[in-house]
Amino acid sequence: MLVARAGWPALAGIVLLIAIPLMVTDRYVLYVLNISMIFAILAIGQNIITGWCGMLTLGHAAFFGVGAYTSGLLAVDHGWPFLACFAAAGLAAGLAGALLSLPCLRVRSDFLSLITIAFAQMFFVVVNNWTELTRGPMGLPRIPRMEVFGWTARTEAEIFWVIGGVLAIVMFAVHRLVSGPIGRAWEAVRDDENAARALGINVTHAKVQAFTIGCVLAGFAGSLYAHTLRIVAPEMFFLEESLIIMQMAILGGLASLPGSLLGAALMVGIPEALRSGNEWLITLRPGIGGALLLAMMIWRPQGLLGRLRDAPPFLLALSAALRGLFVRRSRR
Amino acid sequence: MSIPRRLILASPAVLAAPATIRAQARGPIFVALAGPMTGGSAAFGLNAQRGTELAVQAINREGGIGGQPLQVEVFDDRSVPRDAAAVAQRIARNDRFLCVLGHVDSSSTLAAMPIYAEERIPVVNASSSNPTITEQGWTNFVRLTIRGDYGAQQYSAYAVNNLGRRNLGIVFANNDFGRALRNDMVRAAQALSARVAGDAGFTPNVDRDFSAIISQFRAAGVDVVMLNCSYTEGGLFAGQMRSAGWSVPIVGPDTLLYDQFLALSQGGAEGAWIMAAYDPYAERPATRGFMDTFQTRFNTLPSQVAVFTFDIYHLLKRVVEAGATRANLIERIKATRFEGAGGNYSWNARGDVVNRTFAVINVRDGRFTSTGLSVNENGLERLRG
Amino acid sequence: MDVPYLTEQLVNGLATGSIYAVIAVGYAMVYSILYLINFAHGDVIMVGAFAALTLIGMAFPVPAAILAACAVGALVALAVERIAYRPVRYANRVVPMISALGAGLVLATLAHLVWGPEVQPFPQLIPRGNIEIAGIAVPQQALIILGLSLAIVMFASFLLERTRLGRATKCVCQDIYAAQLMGIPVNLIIPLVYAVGGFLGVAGGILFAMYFNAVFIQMGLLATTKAWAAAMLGGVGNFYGAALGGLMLGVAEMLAVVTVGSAYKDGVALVIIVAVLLLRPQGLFGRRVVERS
Amino acid sequence: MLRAEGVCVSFGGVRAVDGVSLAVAPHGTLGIIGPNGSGKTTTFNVLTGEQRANAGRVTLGGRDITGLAPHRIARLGLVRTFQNLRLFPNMTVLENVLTGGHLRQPRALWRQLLRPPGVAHAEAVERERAAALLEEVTLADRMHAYASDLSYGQTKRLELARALNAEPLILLLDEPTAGMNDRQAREILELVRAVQARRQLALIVIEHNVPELARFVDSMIALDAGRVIAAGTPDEVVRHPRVVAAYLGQEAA
Repeated sequence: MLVARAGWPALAGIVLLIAIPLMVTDRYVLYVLNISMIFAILAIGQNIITGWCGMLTLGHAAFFGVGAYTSGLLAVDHGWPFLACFAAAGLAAGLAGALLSLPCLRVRSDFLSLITIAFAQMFFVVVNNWTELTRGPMGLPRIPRMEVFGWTARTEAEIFWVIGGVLAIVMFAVHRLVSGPIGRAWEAVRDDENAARALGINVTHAKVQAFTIGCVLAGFAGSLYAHTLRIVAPEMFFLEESLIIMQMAILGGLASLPGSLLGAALMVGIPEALRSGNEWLITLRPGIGGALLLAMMIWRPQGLLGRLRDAPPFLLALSAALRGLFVRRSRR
Repeated sequence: MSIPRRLILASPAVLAAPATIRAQARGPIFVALAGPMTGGSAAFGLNAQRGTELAVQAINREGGIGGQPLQVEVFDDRSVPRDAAAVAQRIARNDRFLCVLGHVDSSSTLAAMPIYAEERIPVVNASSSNPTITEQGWTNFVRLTIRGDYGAQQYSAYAVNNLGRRNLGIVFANNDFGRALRNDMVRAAQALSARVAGDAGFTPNVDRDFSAIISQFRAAGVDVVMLNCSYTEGGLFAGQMRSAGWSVPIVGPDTLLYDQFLALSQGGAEGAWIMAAYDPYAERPATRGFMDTFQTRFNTLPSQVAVFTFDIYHLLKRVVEAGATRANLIERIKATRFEGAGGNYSWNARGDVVNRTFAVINVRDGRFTSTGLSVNENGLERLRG
Repeated sequence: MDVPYLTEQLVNGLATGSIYAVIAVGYAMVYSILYLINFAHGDVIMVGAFAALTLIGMAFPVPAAILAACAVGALVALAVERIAYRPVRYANRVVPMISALGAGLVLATLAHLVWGPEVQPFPQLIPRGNIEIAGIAVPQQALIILGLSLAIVMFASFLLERTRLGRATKCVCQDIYAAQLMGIPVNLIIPLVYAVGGFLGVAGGILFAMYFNAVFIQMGLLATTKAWAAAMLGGVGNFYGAALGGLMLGVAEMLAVVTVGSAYKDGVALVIIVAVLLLRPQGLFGRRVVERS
Repeated sequence: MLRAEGVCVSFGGVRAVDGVSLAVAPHGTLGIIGPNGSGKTTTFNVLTGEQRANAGRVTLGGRDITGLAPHRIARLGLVRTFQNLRLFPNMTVLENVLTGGHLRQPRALWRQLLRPPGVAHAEAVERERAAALLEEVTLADRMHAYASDLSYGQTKRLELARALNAEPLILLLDEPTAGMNDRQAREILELVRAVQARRQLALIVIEHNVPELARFVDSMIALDAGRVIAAGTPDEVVRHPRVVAAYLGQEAA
């Protein structure tokens, strides 16, 4: 059914998803791909909030953490199966997002930036200090592997199939949302709240909805992360991670699904490529990232793959390839 | 301490053996060194690299390990757990490494260990003190540093038994390191029948205003301040105590044993007691030799990471020359008693060092001085079951 | 609890709060032009504080070094305005927030390259010790810092209220479009506001460094969040409000330490502010603003 | 059908709107004229709920809508355009129009995710409908351009199409010809008239081009300093001495 609806690009995507781990045998490369895919889910979540709905959140890593801790604790302390943990992680992060955004978005949307920073800080303090529940700074080790209907993902290739499967479903679902009335309402709110209101769009509802969905995706990513690294610790979800996630969404392209994919691949891949390379470049990394954000905002606020029409040709080609893999009628 | 960048650049990713022994028939023995070489914790990685540099030079000058030159490859995990797992995957790609020396911080070690355990790669650790690590049942792990919970007991015992204080004021960096020490310290205080009169955490790297904590401690009748944090905040705390005109003894771990602690305190650190996992001023030839070489070469105090890293290479030389292989390396190490620059080491079955005591260092006339005192452990036996 | 202890804590809270107030006043001016969090502001302050350290280290006389450092702050703020804000002044609101964040990261990395990653001790410019007032011992440094900060805030408000330029600036901060209609050279005033914001910010940053004996890279993040919170608490477009907001934030943090413990200090302060803003979005002393969309 | 009675709005002591009453019948057309700052747009804002009135009430088909949230009023069929253009610049022309039809489409999350045949069909129908509307306002060839890339005249037509796609019972146009030359203005008003005739909707128009407006609407009110100074047929209002005075006064100033 999936194939019938989405046509050959989805089929090609599925074939690639199955084939990549069979062709790439280097476990390290596969691991890097797996982490990139987890961050791609995070970047898509951030992108829904920032790119499609125009809100700045600076605490995405905290929702990532809510998902990771929910999943890890349910698995370790209560022996829940992975799929249940995964669902609960999305639910918990989404609930946190809804509860946070509902009161503040009624008031003014730049409060959201503050409130997400506050939440991130409180999240860190709570997981670090509530030792009885989270084991605090010791971290939560021994999280079981991902397991689906009795089949356990043991090798990096098998983990790739699970994470890649989730990413494909996420992209498919988000594409459906943003190409229909819901996505248009988000974009309308982003571009002009008053005009959106005058057309009958409930602005607060649209914002809370976008924020909550972004947080649900972060929760899912958190669950995958916890069961891939098999440990969670408080400092894995600190402010720096939030900044990296935001950079992924912006670099790839705001309001662009292939963009988030590219952004995550670049932001995870480049530091890996530089790992044993030039130390200067690594020290300069935050500054380079910052300069990139600045330059993008001035010259190309739509990101590498955003608003494709006016992108340089080589990016057009690249994006056409990426887009062909995952979505049929992406608009930008 | 600002890291001299030139040195990082000059130290190559592969610390190769000198040319004189390259002609040997058998290939080199590879060791993987993993830790934060860049980022906010790069100072630790730098110390590990310095310890490595001195050890590799010394060992290869004397003909390597059993005739084979020692060669170290450096892997950077930036102290980020997901990077640590990536490093582990990279190390696990091939089986040429005798063992992994790392990682530095506990979370990174915890994230990387499942991968090493699966591939049966031996891990010899210099500095991850989180008690959880040796309680996971991993058989490929051994460490040289003292467990954090044991450390917290020792610091408390020194404050209560040696200094005769009864009202502890516990300050902790609210991160994995400080929080864990604080939790164990509260338990230890109970066993020692001392009172936790003050208990205050702060956000490391951000919070630098300790005036409210200091006033609170003073009003609560705190008579000894237990600093569980890095030398940066420790130094500032001591300085602000002095600013507030309050002086009670300070007791802290060897994360304070840096010149920067003295500089930042601007005199406030005078009289502070530091419990070091090794004694840099011990009158033992191994220690003296190491200290002299290190200070001539780098013009600074070696940290615990540097000393233990240095010792690990010599430990490897010893057990490998006695016939250990990658398969039984950890087993052999656990069965060894070893004397190095950082003192005497022996291990229990879990891979923790045993029978090590802390060296008591005192700040006198603006300098660290070894006292030769030892911690009076009265009351701690209640915590060991 | 006893009176001397509470007095001592109150002085601590007020001293810290008065530093927040100095930073918040400059921040509030910039904020009233943008109506957005200015993520680069704190890093400007951090660079200025490091500049002060370097200049004092080069044996400049202390007052001259501090003034020069404040001027450096003003220049850096001007550069940030020119590079990160002006090109995107009319773009979607999320754009200038991100560009400023980028500029802040660049400044932090540059400072890292120049001054290294470590915390640097800042010379003790104010004598330590206690003063006894009405039988209560109060830290001398805290009192002097409090006095200096209040003097700076008063001076700034004098400039704003009593000089032509100050009044023009106030107009621009209240309503750019109305000011333009009234013939005020808005494009001159806006950079000026940034410069003043940077100047005052560095002054606050140096007080901070003197009080806590240190300068460090993360000062930037600290200053941004505290100043933003103080300015919002006090009320947008109201400089006395921002100053009062700073003092109140300092006292609130002190109360958090005294009651629930210092580990929760930052969190508690933020929660208080969020609660206040949900009930009274314009801040305690502010006027209502219409959100720019 | 839409009726406002005694609406007052004051901004910090200044009465921007002072006891304005107006009414428009189903399929009726009402013009609002008045000098700059006379409170025309503020009156609009009260009708659409963007501005809270200090006094007075607004009813739509007998139902009190005073103080309802703007999106609720819009859902009741009161749709407006803006004096200063308010398109969605980063969306395409087609998407702008589709957004106007937002309320007709199923918006439940699960339905959009699963897209049962009905939902997919609704989207297809909406796209055809939007394309037809663009044809009507002669923008079909710019369908996939970004709104920010349109010329001024085109943006005005797009805003009209977007508002029409919301299927208003009453359409409020705030200076639809502002900034246009006479020929363009006439074209737009022709278009509006054609649209109104075809759809039988009620219309309220704020306009400075009084002669054109007078030919176009069946009743008119004139505002000055927040008060209604004249109301009635276009002829009556245009000739009313106070209206003449107000306009002359404005020109003199």
